[in-house]
Amino acid sequence: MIGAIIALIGSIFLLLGALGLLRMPDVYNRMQAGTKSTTLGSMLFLIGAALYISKGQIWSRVILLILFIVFTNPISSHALARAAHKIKIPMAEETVKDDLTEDE
Amino acid sequence: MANTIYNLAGIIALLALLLAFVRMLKGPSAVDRIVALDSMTIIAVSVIVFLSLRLGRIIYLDVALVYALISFIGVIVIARYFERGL
Amino acid sequence: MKNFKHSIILFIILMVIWILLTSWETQELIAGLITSFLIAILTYRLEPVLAAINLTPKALLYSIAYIFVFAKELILSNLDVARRVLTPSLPLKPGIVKVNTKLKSKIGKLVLANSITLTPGTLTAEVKNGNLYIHWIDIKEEDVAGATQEIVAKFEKYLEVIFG
Amino acid sequence: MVKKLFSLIILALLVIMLLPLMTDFAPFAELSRVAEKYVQKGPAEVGGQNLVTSVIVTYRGLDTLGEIAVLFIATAGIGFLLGKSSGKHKRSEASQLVNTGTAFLLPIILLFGVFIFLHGHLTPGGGFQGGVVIASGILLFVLANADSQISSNLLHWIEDLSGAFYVIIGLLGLILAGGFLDNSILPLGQFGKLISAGAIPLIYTLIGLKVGAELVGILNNMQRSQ
Repeated sequence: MIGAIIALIGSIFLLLGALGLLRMPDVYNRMQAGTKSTTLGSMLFLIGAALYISKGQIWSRVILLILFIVFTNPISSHALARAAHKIKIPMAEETVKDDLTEDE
Repeated sequence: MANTIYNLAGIIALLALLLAFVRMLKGPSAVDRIVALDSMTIIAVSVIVFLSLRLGRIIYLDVALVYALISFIGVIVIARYFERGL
Repeated sequence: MKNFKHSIILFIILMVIWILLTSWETQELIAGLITSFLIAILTYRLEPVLAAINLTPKALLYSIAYIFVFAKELILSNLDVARRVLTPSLPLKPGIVKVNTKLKSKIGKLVLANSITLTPGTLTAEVKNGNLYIHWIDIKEEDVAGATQEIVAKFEKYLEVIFG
Repeated sequence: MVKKLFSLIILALLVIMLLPLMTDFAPFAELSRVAEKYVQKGPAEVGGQNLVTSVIVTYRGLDTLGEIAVLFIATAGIGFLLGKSSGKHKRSEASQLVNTGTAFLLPIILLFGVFIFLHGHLTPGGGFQGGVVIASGILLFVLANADSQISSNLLHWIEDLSGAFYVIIGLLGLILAGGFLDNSILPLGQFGKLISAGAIPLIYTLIGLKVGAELVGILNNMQRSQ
């Protein structure tokens, strides 16, 4: 029961992240929504699913997977953000400041 | 009761997958599509684990690990391609 | 010396991962010992990134505290995303700000940048020298010192002890 | 617009093609004669928990040798076709974070690859998959380090030695046991443990190393010819 509720909360975060991907105005803001909510969302979703059959072998795999996602997801977002800025994907109209372009 | 909530969670996760897919189709730039794809793979990994546990085929957990690994490397490859680093 | 410390830490990490992947059986443990040892030797000449980790009791204590700080920020950032996405008018004031860090080691900068990416409204876009360029969804401080205080300080006081 | 419409039509056709597969899918009620023999005799004769991978390297071991040979020829062909040109191609530096993250991840990916091919007889996986994971780890490393070099001497050594030992084990099976690549040259061990299924873990280790080395060789050739 607890597992089901945790999985549900996780899936709601996943959904909000995907909604953010759709609603945000430019690629950098989309990345923000995408990275954060898929990280926590998948963490909760995996924990909730693991609680369905609680077994040592499953927990160890799920923990490894969570650690891997928490470590690599920000790196891949960062690599994409850097690439997007390098090839000059335009930022949204609301943008007030860009120190990175100034320093280059 | 718990089963219903689990099913609901699975359906919502699939809905999230669908929304990210819409962003991938819409673009507009190539980076947008890859950002959407990146989110989609993370959601898909979660769904693989969810299904393998729900259906009692825990042997497929290894598949999810490999998929997470390959998708990370894929995103790095594409990011490096964008910035002329290949 | 640095390489040696790196290899020892790496060996321990690999062994823990092997045990998580397999089980406590003797056969598996022996296979894991051999594999981890071989990989630690094969990668001996690569950059010793893990050598920057401090192995003092204080550092250990701080790493445990850091996990909680990080978890709190991660949850806050998700609530922040949820609030922004669900507000019909989409409140935004995005931009890229420059901050600087006192951390010297590469792994320290990596953990800092990853933590920043997962905290409310910030995303590391570039790391150059001692500076981080951060995409901020809702800019509160425009100058370098203020932004550093706002974004970096809460993590840096822990990471300074852990990674030196 | 036309392009988008076109891709949508292709997508729709794909869905129509795949839907009947999903709705009509019924697991085979009975096995074919060959499959039935494998299922009945396999666990006792071969001793591997994962029957599919066990069949691949024992009953069908010769085919697997042929597949590896095909991969080897492909590697050689790519090396021949691409040639060894320029070397002046300058790549842009990778992000410092990707660089550091890779230095940390590479040993872990290698460990995971070894895990996959050592457990080929127990879990889904095996030599080919493990080799691919190892090669992808090396690919990540090459991407993250703009000035990286792969030692092709070492690659050739790994490739040649693992290939040679693979054939030697096969011939040992011919001499000591029932036939080429018979896995019972080593004791079958306890079902479901790491050391079980005779020589299968050993054969998969060799296949994994060989496949990994060959795929890294392909990457190496491609990178050099740019």
